[in-house]
Amino acid sequence: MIKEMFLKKPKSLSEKEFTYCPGCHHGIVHRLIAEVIDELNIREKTIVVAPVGCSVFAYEFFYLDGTVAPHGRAPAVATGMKRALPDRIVFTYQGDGDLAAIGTAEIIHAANRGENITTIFINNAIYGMTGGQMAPTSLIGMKTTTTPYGRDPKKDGYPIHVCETLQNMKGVAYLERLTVSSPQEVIKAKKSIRKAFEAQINQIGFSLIEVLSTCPTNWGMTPVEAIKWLKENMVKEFPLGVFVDKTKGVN
Amino acid sequence: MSEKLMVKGTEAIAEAAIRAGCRNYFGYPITPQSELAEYMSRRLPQVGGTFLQAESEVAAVNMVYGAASTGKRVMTSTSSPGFSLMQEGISYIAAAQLPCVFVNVVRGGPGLGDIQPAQSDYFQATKGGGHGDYRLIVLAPSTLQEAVELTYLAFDLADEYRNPALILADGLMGQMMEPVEFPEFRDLKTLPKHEWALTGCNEREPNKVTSFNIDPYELEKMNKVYQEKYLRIIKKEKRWENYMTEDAEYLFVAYGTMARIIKTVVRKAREEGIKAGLFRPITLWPYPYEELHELSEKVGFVLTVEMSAGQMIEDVRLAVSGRTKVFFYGRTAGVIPTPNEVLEELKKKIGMVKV
Amino acid sequence: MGTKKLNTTVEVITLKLKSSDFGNERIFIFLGPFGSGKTELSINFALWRKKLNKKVSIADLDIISPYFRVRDHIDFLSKKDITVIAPPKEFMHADLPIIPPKIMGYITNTDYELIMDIGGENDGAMVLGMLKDHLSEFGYTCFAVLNTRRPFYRNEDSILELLDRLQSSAKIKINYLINNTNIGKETTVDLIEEGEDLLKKVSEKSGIPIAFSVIPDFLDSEILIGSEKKFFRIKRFFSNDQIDQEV
Amino acid sequence: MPARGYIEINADKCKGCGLCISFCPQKLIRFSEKFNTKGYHPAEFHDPQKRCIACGFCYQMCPDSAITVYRFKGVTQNV
Repeated sequence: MIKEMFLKKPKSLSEKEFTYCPGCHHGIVHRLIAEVIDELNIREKTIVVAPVGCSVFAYEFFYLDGTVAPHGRAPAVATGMKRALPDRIVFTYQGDGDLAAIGTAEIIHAANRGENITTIFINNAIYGMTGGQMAPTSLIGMKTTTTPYGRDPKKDGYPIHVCETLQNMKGVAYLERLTVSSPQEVIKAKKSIRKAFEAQINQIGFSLIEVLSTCPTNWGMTPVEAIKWLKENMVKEFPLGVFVDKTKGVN
Repeated sequence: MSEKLMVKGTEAIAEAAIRAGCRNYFGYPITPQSELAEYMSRRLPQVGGTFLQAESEVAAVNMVYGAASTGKRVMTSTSSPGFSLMQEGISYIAAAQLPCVFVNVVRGGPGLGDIQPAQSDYFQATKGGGHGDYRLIVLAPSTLQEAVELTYLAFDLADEYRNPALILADGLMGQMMEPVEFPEFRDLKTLPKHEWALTGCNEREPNKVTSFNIDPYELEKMNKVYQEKYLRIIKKEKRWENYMTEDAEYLFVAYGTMARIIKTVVRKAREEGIKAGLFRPITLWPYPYEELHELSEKVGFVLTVEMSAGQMIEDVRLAVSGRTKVFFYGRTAGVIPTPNEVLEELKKKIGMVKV
Repeated sequence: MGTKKLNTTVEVITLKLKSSDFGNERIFIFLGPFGSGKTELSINFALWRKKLNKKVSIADLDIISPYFRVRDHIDFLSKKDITVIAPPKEFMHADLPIIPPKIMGYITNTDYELIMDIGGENDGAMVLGMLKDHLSEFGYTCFAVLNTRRPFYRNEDSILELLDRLQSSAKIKINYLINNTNIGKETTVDLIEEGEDLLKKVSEKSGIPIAFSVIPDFLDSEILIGSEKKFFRIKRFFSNDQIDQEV
Repeated sequence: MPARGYIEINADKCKGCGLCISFCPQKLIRFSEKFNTKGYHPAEFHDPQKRCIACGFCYQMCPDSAITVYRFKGVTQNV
């Protein structure tokens, strides 16, 4: 019988080993982005802007030109690149602290300008890199190292809903919240990431994919338990779905 | 060179940047330099460039980071409080060794301060401002024609050394009008090619632009590269002007607008038989320490005049190294010392020294 | 601001104009691009009207420029018995677009002539929009001040386009052009004439006559003698001379 | 029914998170008794009865791209 390789590591991922904890969803999302870049045949004109956070080394994990932005500033850095080289594909990869706390102004204005860039936003409701502190997206009641008694909205505010905030911005071309917590959802997520990149290729504006992700280490769960927790808790607070889709009929 | 135009300082710097090949500008309005952004917004589209008004100085400096990482010529301009906001990005840009040009049209501070001319951001410009061991190439023009020339030069120096350069002006330089001749447009094809730039890894290995390494020994290696570069800049790029220093018995040290006023003071002093001279640093970093040291050995004292409470004077003292007395005169908060006021100060110091 | 202190001496201005040269209106408005010399001209114009024994007020309506404004010369002008309408003293150096409310009173007070210095470009001219009803009721003469050695306005088309833009923003009509072509202290008579030649073409196309050419104080006034052209000789209030004084 | 394919797990890249194990519909993956170079018990493919359907679920869920899936040509299947 003749064998053929069916699924293997995409070319747009480098040989560098991920620095992420076992079971962390960053790796799954990295691979999906790389597969999309391979399939769209844009590897040689794509530039990645990594954030500060657990994925600070993301620029090393992609076999692409890349850089790291100061904390929260990835959308501004990507804007500068895209304006200087409008025919390249530029994407940012950001976590919840980077995008929804320190970088709130940058993401809102990039979205509002309809900047032709793509943002992959990893929301795991906690600060991973610095050791489990409260994130802007931490759930109410969630215990973190800076909310030892649980997130209290009176004191700590409410979880920020990024997609809901961005969905009324006129410059947004594609906006979706999804998870990668089952093989079916992973396959679906890839289609969405592809749409987001296509929105950029077709120059119809800003695109963002929010991925609800696990942080088994800081949540204190096994990777499998973490997925269960995500489905039972995070999805309730952050409903999944397509918030904006202007890609229809554009080619 | 073309025929003379009557321009504001901000316009002079903007047009000079465009002629130097800058096609990307990101900025945020702040008085007294908003005309620079306005000029760019009008002019860049005419030459196929990009102007973008950012949501903040923080965003603007990071847009500069992004554009500079593609190897294109890029600049931003701001005034004191805005420059403070940019420090984060400047530190990253210096560490990532990205060429770009900053303009700080300094106004009275600290805090919100006022909108009048000042020189009180000297420390911030020359001693850091952001975190880490880094340096900016700092150029301080004294006339608008010189502002044009130094802006043009700033882009070349930035490219040559892969280091951000700063034009340090003050509000008066930004707002005053003078006739200026502009250099020819730089043919964009003649601009240096940057092998390191992020342009998409077409037929090559991917390029990475970074400002960090979490291994302390590796980060130290990066730092050594910066420091070696800074030494090369110190060796090659010091610029200064001696004005009537040949026979000077008393030496002024001043830069920018203040140096220009001091030239008047020197002429007035000499009219009264006082042999004064002026040493004017043009590069504030690298500072011309040795050149000033040499001059200071021949004079009765050195009088540093600044539109600040005394910042450059620390470099003057380092240069003079105790060889002679170093005095200071300055006004703050946007008050410009007049020639007569400074002349009186000179006479007072002469009296003090003689007693 | 410091430049105020640098300008101390003031000469008497010499003129070659008659009081009735611009009709009989008592409100004079100076518009134009950034840095075309509106403020300097407004002050000189006010001094001239004062010399003609008028009661003169001058309004600083520059909401655009941070420096070099009429308000910087408030003491000098007050000494000359010219009323300066400017933002309140405590906000004089504020970076705020303040329209002094007193301006309405001087538009309607027919005892006074009123010289209005407006900020640069159409953005500056916009302030006139809110005053237009009063202005048309009381009548005005509006000058567009042009320096053809400034960026952006170096040819006919760009100046014609500017005049349209100014008129639509200010919502008033421009009555005269003023040739203020100069490059500071390097200005020559040839240079002024170069500007006048260009503005003549603009004048023919737009139908707006040229009021006069501006001559700086340091140029020999001999050239004015026998010339058919109209000149206005000004004292330069915002030059860099005090910084770069010759001894 | 013959196997439709098989998988290879790069044991040294594997961090032993177990996601492939929990999502394999045929239950053909288990933790190895051995340690890998990182000190984890890596996942191990164990298919003595040739039941792998090459669905790729393990690949989809692997956060470290440590799994390659091979399919036998001519064997049709639906995922």
